[in-house]
Amino acid sequence: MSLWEYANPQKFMQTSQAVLPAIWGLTALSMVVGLVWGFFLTPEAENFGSTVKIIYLHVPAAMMAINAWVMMLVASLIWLIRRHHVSALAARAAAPVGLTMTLIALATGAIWGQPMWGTYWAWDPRLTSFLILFLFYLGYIALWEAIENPDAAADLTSVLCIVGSVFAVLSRYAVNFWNQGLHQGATLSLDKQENIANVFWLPLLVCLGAFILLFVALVLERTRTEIRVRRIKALIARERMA
Amino acid sequence: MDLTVQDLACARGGLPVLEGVSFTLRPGRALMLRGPNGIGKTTLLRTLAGLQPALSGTISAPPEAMAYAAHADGLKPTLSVEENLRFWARVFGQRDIARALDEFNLTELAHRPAQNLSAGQKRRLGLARLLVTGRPIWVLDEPTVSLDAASVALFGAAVAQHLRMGGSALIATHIHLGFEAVELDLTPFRARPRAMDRFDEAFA
Amino acid sequence: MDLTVQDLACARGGLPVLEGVSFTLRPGRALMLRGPNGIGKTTLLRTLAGLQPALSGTISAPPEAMAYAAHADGLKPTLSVEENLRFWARVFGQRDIARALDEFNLTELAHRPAQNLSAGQKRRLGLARLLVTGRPIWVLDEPTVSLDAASVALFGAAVAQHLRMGGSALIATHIHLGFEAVELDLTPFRARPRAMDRFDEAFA
Amino acid sequence: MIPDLGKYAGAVLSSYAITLVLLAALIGLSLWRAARVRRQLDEVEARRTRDD
Amino acid sequence: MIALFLRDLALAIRAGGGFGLGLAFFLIVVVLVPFGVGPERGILAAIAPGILWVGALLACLLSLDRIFALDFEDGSLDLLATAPIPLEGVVAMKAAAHWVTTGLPLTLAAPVLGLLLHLEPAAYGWLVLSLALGTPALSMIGTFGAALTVGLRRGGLLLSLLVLPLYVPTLIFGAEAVARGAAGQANATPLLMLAGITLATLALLPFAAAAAIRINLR
Amino acid sequence: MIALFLRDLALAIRAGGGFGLGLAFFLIVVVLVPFGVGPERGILAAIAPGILWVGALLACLLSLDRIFALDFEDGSLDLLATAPIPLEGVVAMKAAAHWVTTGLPLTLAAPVLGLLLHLEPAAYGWLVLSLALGTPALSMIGTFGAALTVGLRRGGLLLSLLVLPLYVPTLIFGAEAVARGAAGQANATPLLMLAGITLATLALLPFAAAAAIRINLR
Ligand code: HEM
Ligand SMILES: Nc1ncnc2c1ncn2[C@@H]1O[C@H](COP(=O)(O)OP(=O)(O)OP(=O)(O)O)[C@@H](O)[C@H]1O
Ligand SMILES: Nc1ncnc2c1ncn2[C@@H]1O[C@H](COP(=O)(O)OP(=O)(O)OP(=O)(O)O)[C@@H](O)[C@H]1O
Ligand SMILES: [Mg+2]
Ligand SMILES: [Mg+2]
Repeated sequence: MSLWEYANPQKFMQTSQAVLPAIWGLTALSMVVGLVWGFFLTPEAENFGSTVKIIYLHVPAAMMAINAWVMMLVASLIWLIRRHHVSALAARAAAPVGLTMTLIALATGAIWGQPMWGTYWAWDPRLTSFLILFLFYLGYIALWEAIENPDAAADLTSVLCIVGSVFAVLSRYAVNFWNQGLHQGATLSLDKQENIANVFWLPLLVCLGAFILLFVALVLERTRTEIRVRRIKALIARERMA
Repeated sequence: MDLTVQDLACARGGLPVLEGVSFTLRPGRALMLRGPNGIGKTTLLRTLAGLQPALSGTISAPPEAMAYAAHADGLKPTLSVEENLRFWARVFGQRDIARALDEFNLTELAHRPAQNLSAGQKRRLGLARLLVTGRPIWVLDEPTVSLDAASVALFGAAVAQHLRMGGSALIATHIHLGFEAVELDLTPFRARPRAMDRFDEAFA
Repeated sequence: MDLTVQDLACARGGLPVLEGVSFTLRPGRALMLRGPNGIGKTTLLRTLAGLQPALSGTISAPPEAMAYAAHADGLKPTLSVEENLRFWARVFGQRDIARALDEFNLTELAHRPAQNLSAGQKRRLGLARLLVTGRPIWVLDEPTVSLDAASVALFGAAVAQHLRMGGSALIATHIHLGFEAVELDLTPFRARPRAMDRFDEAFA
Repeated sequence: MIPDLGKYAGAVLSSYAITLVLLAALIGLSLWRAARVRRQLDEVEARRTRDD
Repeated sequence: MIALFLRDLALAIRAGGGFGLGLAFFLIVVVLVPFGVGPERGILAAIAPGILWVGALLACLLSLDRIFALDFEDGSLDLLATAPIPLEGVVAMKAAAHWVTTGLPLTLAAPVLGLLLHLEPAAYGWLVLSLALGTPALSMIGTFGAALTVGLRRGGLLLSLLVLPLYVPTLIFGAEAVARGAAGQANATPLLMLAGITLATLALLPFAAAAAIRINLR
Repeated sequence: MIALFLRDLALAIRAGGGFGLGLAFFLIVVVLVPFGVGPERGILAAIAPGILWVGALLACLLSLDRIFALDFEDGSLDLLATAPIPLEGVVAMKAAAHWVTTGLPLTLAAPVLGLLLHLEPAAYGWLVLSLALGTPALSMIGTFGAALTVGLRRGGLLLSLLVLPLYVPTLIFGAEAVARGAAGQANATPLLMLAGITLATLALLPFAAAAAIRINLR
């Protein structure tokens, strides 16, 4: 059995139905654990004060915002190359989730910026590229909404996603070049450097997991909805033809 | 060049419209497509012309052998009749537009901007374009809309001439064009709804 | 309401096209305008409908008595058939669109966006609009373009019904519509170039 | 119960509030639309089996 | 006439989010300026009122050419001109629909974008007020310009050219009201002027626009 | 293909001055900014490179939606897609025609407008150079966006939304090159990046755009 079988709508509906409750449950559990731990049970950091608690929202949201786009890129490529409808619909389903994550990262970052940098907004490279990402999400969603023929919409949004990704990377470089910025460097890498203490690191990991699970749950749920919408359309058309 | 269509199915807006269409069109022949409004004539012609992919079935001639003329004429309102025609001639690698102007009685109007033509005059110009494509198979969607009797006769003569020179023509129309041709009624080929059991077929 | 046109002259793009046109159209009658492409049928109808001023002559009925239907149908592609029709009904202060949908066999298509209609279906919708104007004089420019035989018959029935109810219709067309009507050939009224002796008349 | 957040209370609390509201809206909209579409599909399927 | 207004709204919403898009353009203009000008806070704060107003104006402008163009192309305008509602009313409704789909969302979104340009805190209220007073004039003037150019191919750019000079007074008073507000100075005069321009255009331009359409349809 | 290029030029010139209008819009944007921002010389000089680039970009943008829209509406695009020239060639020619009627005149006129904004004398050369290098990329990216939205009603605003984020790198490098030139700093890197972007878009985007058109015509 190959992995591609899950790209079959029926198989996808069955499998997702089976796993979704578990994923939702895990999401709720890890979200509660991570946020309660982070909000109630961690100390203040000396240079951040209590604002360090924002990290448990800000960083997972920011990471998922980027990862969602990467997932859409992969799904678009799969659609263009192998023509699996579920893949295209999953990309469509992920976009609003990614948009919301971007908004959360922007909002929490802006709120955090006021006490830390004395301003809600600065034209810092990381912030700026997030704003551009936000625009890409908007354009992508608007294009999906504007085109009526579903296959044409899938094709065109896929092309946009690919071209947009190239330009997003390019903008990131351009923005970096343009302004050195205020934002934190990467403190959170896989080999867990010393500059972030365990007390913050562990709940952050849990929150990260929670956001990932939430993303998966939402995308599965929304993809199921998109598949149903397509089936409704097909059935109605069939009624009309009969 | 023969045009053989076998078991063709085509879709519009993602929905199958026609299926099982088969016919052969030989050089020197014309075929009239008939059928009520909305049966799928335009869809079929666009599929043949290569503007949209067929759902299934085969088309023996490549789109490069066909000259397609649609409801819209592709005229630029600010260019003159002659400039419009010359542009299409150059796109299709031809030089001579005098014959086309002459056959459709447009010589007098040659320097008039296309926006100042009446509906029928525009249509004549759209048809004159066919003569400068140099392609053997004409694929025409309701070509005589807005034409008066004299212009329909001009069009009939142009088609007859094209057939004599070994070309062929596929014409969708609702009215009688004044010349004899084989007719093909599309009504029997209306796509039937498929059995849709499970989600697999949601995307039919 | 009578429509009496006397000695009408009209222009297109600043040039006189027709002159000396006179006719009377009584309630319950239809009049077919005939004439080769470019003679000025569209121009004449637009003048009657009040969209452009006449050069000279009189028109007895005001534009408010006329429902004009042109080559273009005024449909919004994203609105459904029903929404399109309801909009025009409300603009003309009417409520009931069921009859119009029914007479032009559009009930099944009522919820389809207009952009997903075929050429002939669009045209039927454009004609259904006439029924919701509630105006006595119909002024129609090639109404049956793209229609199949069945739809032409529907149109004929709608016109007959309108005439029975005391309305009248002025129709420019090149083809036979399947019902009897007085015909008026516009060829004799083609505007003659004027003698231009002095600069005064350069601006006629 | 709520830990002492000091002078940054406003910032921290509003971040949590905004995030939770946005997430709730996203989840709520997704589930609501899922339910609505499922209902529509059931209707259409029912009509179909009735007709067959 | 209300039918017309509702239809225009429905069209704007259906056609891929009429609301969202005007707004998105505003957002983008405001975002682009720092990319061009550079990220320095002081400079951005100084030019913020002007840029916000120019951005709102351009966002308005960009959606103008569609006010009549689509109706002209598909023949609706001919039919509306022969319908039993006065053409002046048609024009006014078109302008109103344009404002609701463009001016209104711009006004509401402007404060958020002010943040991006480091607008002075004191100026936010004035920004919203001045936009609320001024954008109806932008829609009405734009509708007049659209009426003048209806039926011209590539009318889009010509339209901008015609309309922009007409926008200048609105822009000056609007930006001035915000800038003075930001600096804590009295700004009643520019606000009054703004309100005056809006009232005058709403009272007079529908007639001019209707006349222009009649001429263009001939 | 050359016939197509010449036809597009002819159309742009006939239809009420394609050349003139792009330029006029640029002029007006540049003129509006001082009205909005106020007349202080120092501020204007500081923002001049950025505003000139943003203005050029918006002028480009505004004429994009007509690249394919008219050809789609009157059926020419169907006919071109069935003609014996590759669609990639059609797209490239369209972009070239757009650049000749928009980017080129903008580049030539920019120094004059620089004067209005008190641009530093040292920057004029860099302004022209950077625009000459960057505007072809703007035309090509815009053509891609126009191909994506061809056939969509009210594609205009959607088009802006799609295209503007794609314009960001070009804008940043372009404005940065001028700003550094004005300040007497080294600006080889941004200029090289600009050239690189232009070459890459010219090499790759015609294929993406042609694919998008084929999909849209289906
Ligand atoms: C609107 C403003 C902001 C945006 C858009 C933003 C965006 C981001 C992004 C994209 C990341 C990277 C996530 C990843 O690792 O992939 C991040 C991480 C982070 N941000 Fe922000 N940020 C903003 C404001 C702030 C502020 C004001 C602070 C605190 C002073 C802050 C502190 C952090 C920290 C500590 C991390 C984790 C760094 C790491 O471990 O990589 N951010 N933010
Ligand atoms: N997007 C769509 N979704 C569903 N159905 C559609 C869509 N677009 C078109 N159709 C339908 O497809 C059918 C085929 O249309 P087509 O234009 O090919 O008909 P036609 O035979 O050319 O008719 P006509 O003689 O009126 O021109 C029509 O019934 C039309 O309503
Ligand atoms: N701007 C213009 N300048 C000069 N002549 C024009 C202009 N516009 C139209 N004409 C001419 O005016 C005449 C009348 O056109 P009109 O559209 O009224 O003809 P028609 O009878 O409706 O023809 P058809 O049957 O082809 O629709 C035509 O010969 C046309 O070429
Ligand atoms: Mg058809
Ligand atoms: Mg006519």
